[in-house]
Amino acid sequence: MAEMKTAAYICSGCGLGDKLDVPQLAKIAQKEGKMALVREHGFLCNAEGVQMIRDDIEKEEVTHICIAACSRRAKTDAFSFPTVAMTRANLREGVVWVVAEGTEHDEVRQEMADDYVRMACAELKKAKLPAGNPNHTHLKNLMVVGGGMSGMTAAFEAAEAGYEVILVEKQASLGGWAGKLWKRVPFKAPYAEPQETGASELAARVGSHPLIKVHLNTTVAETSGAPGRFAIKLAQESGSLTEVSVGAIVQATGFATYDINKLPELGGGLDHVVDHAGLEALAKASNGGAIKRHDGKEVKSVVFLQCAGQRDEKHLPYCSGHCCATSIKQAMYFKDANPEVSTVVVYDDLRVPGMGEDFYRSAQHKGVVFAKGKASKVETSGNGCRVNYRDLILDADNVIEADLVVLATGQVPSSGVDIAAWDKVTKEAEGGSEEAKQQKSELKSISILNLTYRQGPDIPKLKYGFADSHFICFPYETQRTGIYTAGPVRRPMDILQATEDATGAALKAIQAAENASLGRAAHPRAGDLSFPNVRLEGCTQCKRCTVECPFGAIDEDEKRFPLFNEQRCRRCGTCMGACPVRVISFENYSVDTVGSQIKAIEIPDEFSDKPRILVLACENDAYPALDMAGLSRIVYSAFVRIIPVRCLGSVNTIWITDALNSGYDGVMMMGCKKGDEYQCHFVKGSELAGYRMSKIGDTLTGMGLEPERVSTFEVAITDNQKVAGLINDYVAQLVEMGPSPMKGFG
Amino acid sequence: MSELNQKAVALYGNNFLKEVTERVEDGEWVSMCMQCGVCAGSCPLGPHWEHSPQKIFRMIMAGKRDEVLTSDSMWMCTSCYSCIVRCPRKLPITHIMHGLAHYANRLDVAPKGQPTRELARVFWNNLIKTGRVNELKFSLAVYFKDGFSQGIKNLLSMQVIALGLMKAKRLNPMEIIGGHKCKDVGGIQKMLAKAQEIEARRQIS
Amino acid sequence: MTASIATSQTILVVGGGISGMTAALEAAECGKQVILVERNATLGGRTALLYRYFPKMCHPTCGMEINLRRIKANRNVRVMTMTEVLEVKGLRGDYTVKLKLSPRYVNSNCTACGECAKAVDAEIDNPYEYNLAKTSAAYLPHNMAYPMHYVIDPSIIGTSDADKAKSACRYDAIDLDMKEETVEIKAGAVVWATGWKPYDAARIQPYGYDRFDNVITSVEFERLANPHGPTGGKLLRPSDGKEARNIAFIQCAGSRDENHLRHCSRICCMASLKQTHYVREAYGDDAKSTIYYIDIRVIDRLEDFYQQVKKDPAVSFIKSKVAKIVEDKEGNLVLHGVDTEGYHRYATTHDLVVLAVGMEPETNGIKLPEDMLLDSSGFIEGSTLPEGAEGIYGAGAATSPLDVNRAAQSATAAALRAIQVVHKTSTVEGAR
Amino acid sequence: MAKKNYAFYPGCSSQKGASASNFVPSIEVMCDKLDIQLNEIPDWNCCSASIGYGEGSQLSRLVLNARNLALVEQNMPGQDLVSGCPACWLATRETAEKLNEVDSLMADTNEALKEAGLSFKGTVKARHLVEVLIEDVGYDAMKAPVVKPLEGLKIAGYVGCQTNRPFGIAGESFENPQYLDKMIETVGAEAATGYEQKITCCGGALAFSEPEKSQKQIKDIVESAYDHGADMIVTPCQLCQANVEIYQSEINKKKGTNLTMPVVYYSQLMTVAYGGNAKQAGLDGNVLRPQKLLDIASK
Repeated sequence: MAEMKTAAYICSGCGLGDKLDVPQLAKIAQKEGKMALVREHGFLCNAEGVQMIRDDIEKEEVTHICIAACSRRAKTDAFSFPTVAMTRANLREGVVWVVAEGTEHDEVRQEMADDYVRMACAELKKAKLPAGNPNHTHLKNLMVVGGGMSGMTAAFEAAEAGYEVILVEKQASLGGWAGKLWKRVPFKAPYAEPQETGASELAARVGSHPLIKVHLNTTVAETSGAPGRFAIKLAQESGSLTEVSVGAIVQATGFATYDINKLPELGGGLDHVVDHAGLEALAKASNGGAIKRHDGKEVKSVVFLQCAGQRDEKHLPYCSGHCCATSIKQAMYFKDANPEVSTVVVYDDLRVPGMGEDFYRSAQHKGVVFAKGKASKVETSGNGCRVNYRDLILDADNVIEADLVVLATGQVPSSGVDIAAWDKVTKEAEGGSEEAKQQKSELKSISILNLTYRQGPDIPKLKYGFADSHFICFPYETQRTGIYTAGPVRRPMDILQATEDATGAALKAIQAAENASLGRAAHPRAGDLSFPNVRLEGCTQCKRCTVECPFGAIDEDEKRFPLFNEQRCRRCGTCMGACPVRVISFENYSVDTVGSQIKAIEIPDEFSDKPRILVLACENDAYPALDMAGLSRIVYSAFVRIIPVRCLGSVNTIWITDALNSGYDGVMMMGCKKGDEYQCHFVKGSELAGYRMSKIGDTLTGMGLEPERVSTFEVAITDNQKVAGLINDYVAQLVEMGPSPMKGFG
Repeated sequence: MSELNQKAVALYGNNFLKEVTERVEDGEWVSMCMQCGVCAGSCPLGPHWEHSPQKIFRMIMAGKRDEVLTSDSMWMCTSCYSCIVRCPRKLPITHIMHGLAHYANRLDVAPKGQPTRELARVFWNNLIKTGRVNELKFSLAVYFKDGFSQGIKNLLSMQVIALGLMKAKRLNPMEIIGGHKCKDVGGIQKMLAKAQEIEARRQIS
Repeated sequence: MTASIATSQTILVVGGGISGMTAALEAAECGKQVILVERNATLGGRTALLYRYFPKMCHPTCGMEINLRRIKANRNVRVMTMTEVLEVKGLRGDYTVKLKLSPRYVNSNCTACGECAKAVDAEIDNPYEYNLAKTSAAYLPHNMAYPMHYVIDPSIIGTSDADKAKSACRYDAIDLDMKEETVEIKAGAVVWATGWKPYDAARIQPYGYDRFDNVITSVEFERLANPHGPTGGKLLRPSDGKEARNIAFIQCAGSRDENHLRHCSRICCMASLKQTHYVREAYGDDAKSTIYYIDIRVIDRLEDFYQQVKKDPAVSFIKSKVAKIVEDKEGNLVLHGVDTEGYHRYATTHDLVVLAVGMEPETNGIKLPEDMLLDSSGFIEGSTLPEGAEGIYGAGAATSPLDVNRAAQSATAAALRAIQVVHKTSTVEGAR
Repeated sequence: MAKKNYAFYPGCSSQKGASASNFVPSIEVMCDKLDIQLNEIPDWNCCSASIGYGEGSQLSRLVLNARNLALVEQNMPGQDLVSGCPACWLATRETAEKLNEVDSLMADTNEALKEAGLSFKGTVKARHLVEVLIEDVGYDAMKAPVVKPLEGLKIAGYVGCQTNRPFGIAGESFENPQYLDKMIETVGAEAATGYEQKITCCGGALAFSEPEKSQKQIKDIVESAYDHGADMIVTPCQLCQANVEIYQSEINKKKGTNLTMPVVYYSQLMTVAYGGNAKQAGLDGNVLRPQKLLDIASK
């Protein structure tokens, strides 16, 4: 590769030229920034300006460019130079649009712009163009775990797109729960009648697909590696092991039904009380004829009790979503075989969203009775059951005698080991607890993927054991790159949703394998070619990076050094922020690229009344909010110097201490919301930053600084008004506090 | 208990929903109710009755036969059709209410002396006599339905109104001795008798 | 231009809302060529106009920021705004699509500096505020607009205002001679993600949306709550700007109703539950929200959110479809109806009524490819062609009333179906 | 221009000496001016009204209405059945629709009709006179014959129930129909817009059996008209007209109010606007004198 040649381009459009001394900026870039080439342009983002830069790259062999113009979020189409390293000095949204109008502010405005140019030049000199991981791997096949409707669909849809699939099923045949159903809830207009499940047809198509290899009676004994190079050991029931390698994984391990014996008040355990699955078995046995109980008696009256052990803190707190439609379907089994059968559904809220409303109507049309009420007790009565319930419409206690009672129980995800529990016993086991070791091996026995990852054998769960995404916009986010969940293991759902879900999960798995093969990051920094570089010789084996990585990307090697699996890495930089000895960096984002910016600015002396505040702003939410403050021309203090960071989790405390040592008066960190409803795209960036900052209080005191000089703030992307207020308030607070005693020592 | 009522009970047992579905005009719609209550809130006489339409429907489904048939709620329908046009399930509620009232009346379990029930009876008897309604005879019959002395009282209380109408030539005292009628009264009466015969054939036998 | 680039390996995504963006990006990040067309001047669709998402109370623009970054970083996606599909012809693997490009009157020179907006006098109803506010006739749709280019409203073309805008622009970005264009492109597969629209609330006559200022829709309420919205995030009612502290939420406004939309729109229960948070956040214990409902339909984990709102003493629930609304002399609204749980008649007064309007598919009212199979509400159910012959797939709220999370899920699935088509086409071509 | 012919179904209350007898003269003038020819159905019978259900079975009521439809079908081919009375219209239209929808009821009905020597094929359309005015004549044509615009009159358009629900006139809203206000404006008067009681039920037939309850409704209807500054109420419904007009004295007696709000038919307004005198407009039949309208009529 050619020698580094730097160039700075300073735009005077969009009012920059009117409000700033552009030649002075150019001089700074040249003198202080040491840019080899400095050019000014009146309208840098137009075709001519862009061509000028292109020509320099081509003819002048420029390798590093600094664009001093608008925000890095703006004009990305124009300023797209994939072959060179690039930094952006945000003079528009970051300076002229947010600094108060008027000549009395000219000086501070110019100082701000000067500093941003200095920072961008400093960053540029430390940055490299990411080259991608040279050790990338090429496997693009998938493993799908679970041969139910979700798993079969994921396998089939991926194979139809040309990807080889290994389908692993614990049972002796494909089909899962769907295979045990008599009919399924309709998924096509007119949404009026139960439909064939199609499970056996799909099983046949999967079984005969040239790109799908089915392993029955098989479980996953071990999963190691990373996207593009997962190494799997498959255990057959016979005891033999098969080793396979795949590019990505879909986990579609479904659910178990809630144990009705835990619901004795609703008759769980009584002879003539069954759950949905039990009723399906009876319906299958009747084969379309009159449905008979286990004792052979034809059922003439049946009551369905909805939300049995669901929406109930004592049992399952959630709603399984499908049960209202399932009970409607099963009531139709009776009505279709014999319209004279009395069918009553006792419900609280009848939940049949979308076209399910038509299915509900159809059942009412068939004479299924729906009673809004709450069952209090189901008991044996004669040769049947008596259901006692409160009729909420009639506001009265009521009793129904029925031959059979069906409890609509919920779905319990088959998601394997709870990582939090695993973490706990692991720590205790490491401490020598024999009991913990025993618990750990018990936990291991229920693992599904048996990941060899340091952070545990299965993928982290979101809530109630469901391995769901935490993000509204990104339903397939998982904390284990290249492994996607689909179907009821992800969240309670019906067949229609599960098949849709499995199709989506198959795409994500394909995408993960494709990305890994090019050395690119997966969502949310999709396409990022940078990857963490470690200087192992400096590593103290503190394990913070392995513990704090939100994606379990870092294992340990035999010598207990961190072992980075780049294809699992999502490039958030949490490890970099965690590292006390600063040995982890990315080509274009490192302790140095940020640190050099911090040090590049000019700090006025303590008598100038010009405090300097470093703002480290999360690039996902806080930085766009600051940008939009500019777009809305909301004014904030010109004393701040803002640096976008990939995530607050990537903030290394050295930046803070460096800043304070250099004479900054304060540091603001702006990150996403933390807590249960966290909005951090890297799970716990804000939380980690808060935690780390709480630990540097002593350092500050040692430096003779007030702890308030470092503060963390939650900023949402819509907070453009609020963020300006936060800045102004903080600046006022620091002015009140007086200049940093460190000034002048830096 | 009327003979018809006995027969109905014998035939349907406690399956009142089925009885309503098969025997009451538009009764097959009852099971379509989803208990939203828009009918209950829309009825102009709602504040005065005990059971709203939606509640009546739930009672039917819960097998509350006696409570439904003896309810006076259906008799307070003014036929304003507010419930029908607002019902999200398009239940012909007005007609179902009429059907239930008619059925209760036919089984003779509807509340005795319910004023609208009486009014309806008088009205019908009036109309089938000549094929057209004779408003004077109809009014008098309404006022005298509870006996002579009550009738005089009723009449006196309405005197101002009646005089006003007479003055405006909108109540004709001469109607008492004749009045409007259809020419083919005979045909109409035969036709109605036939209708009854057909319905009897289709109903409980 | 674009037309020459697209081939039978291209996936066309119609609709630039959350579903269309997701489908386009997921396919592009698998290495496929994608053209994403959007009728409006910006990507983002309806979700960009929402204040927060349930159940996390996070901001839609946050996800949009990431999606826009993905688009900016991905050379496989080509975005065409102000573009409508006029016609789709051909078969799976070989479609010819006729596109209509409406003039923006602003070219890509635009730096979003905003000088044109300052120069123009005329104002228009701001469609990105559901017409609750006015905006300059030279406007940026919103702060998250992509492309970040202004638009000149056609209503001022040919007026002096248009000339004022042009002369205010220092970057030669305004081109008043732009004309509507029609182009044809090739595509191998099509993802139809045209989303939904709020049901026309004026048609729900008993609620008087067309007669009473203080009866608004849930999508409008999102704008009121939004700090970027017309009231700066204050819950001020339209008639007199008074703070609306006592708010009624009417569920199934148009949904589950044979007179309007037959289907259940799925999202509205959660949307109203979410909106009670806005009221509480604005007024604390002075807030009062009342939800009038038939069934509270919040499935799966969302139940947690419902239970949490149920515990809030400032929120009450009445199982009732409101029969009618009457306006009193102060502009307050009196709701009449019956609580069907035990039969309690009410006539309650509220400052503001929010109709939780149903989702109507946007497919109602636009020309669709002929082989698209719709359900009784107009949602895309599939194809009329036999399995294996179809190459046009619905995604997101165009297929069913879906929340954002499920729409993104659906769009991801649709992306794979489209990839299957271009994969098979390329395999066949390769074999030739 | 040739007159349009319609089979006219006056209904019991419009008979001579009956409660709506003053309606008939006003429509004669109105129809004449608008080239509408109403041909009375020979030997029509009662529709069984909205109270017939108690005693009369479903089939009996269908048969009664079917007889009128059959008389039109047989004797007046090509003519729509038109009634000025909402109850008659509603019962007839419901019958026609039901019979066309349910084959078995059509068969049963014809079996009964045979006894009266009639049969019904289902071809007749039942319409309300207001529908004819709006759909066939139109507002512009209704305005054309106006010679005495009813200037200075403010009128509350009281639509009531059965012209409005469940079928509605000209596809208008059930909750806020506009046609009556438009008709008021067509004849030069001012409509009391915002009259929120325009679709409130007057109690209908229950004015007889449940007087207290009905009179509460009527009180609201009249008082709101006062609140909106109306000089009179106009209605398209016979029963509404009678109930709202004649019970005001009773309400005054019981509640100590002083209600004397005239209630007129739209046809009376039109007749006066078209130059008809008080007698032609049937204004002598109003119990509460619509003085302002009388003044214009006598000009």
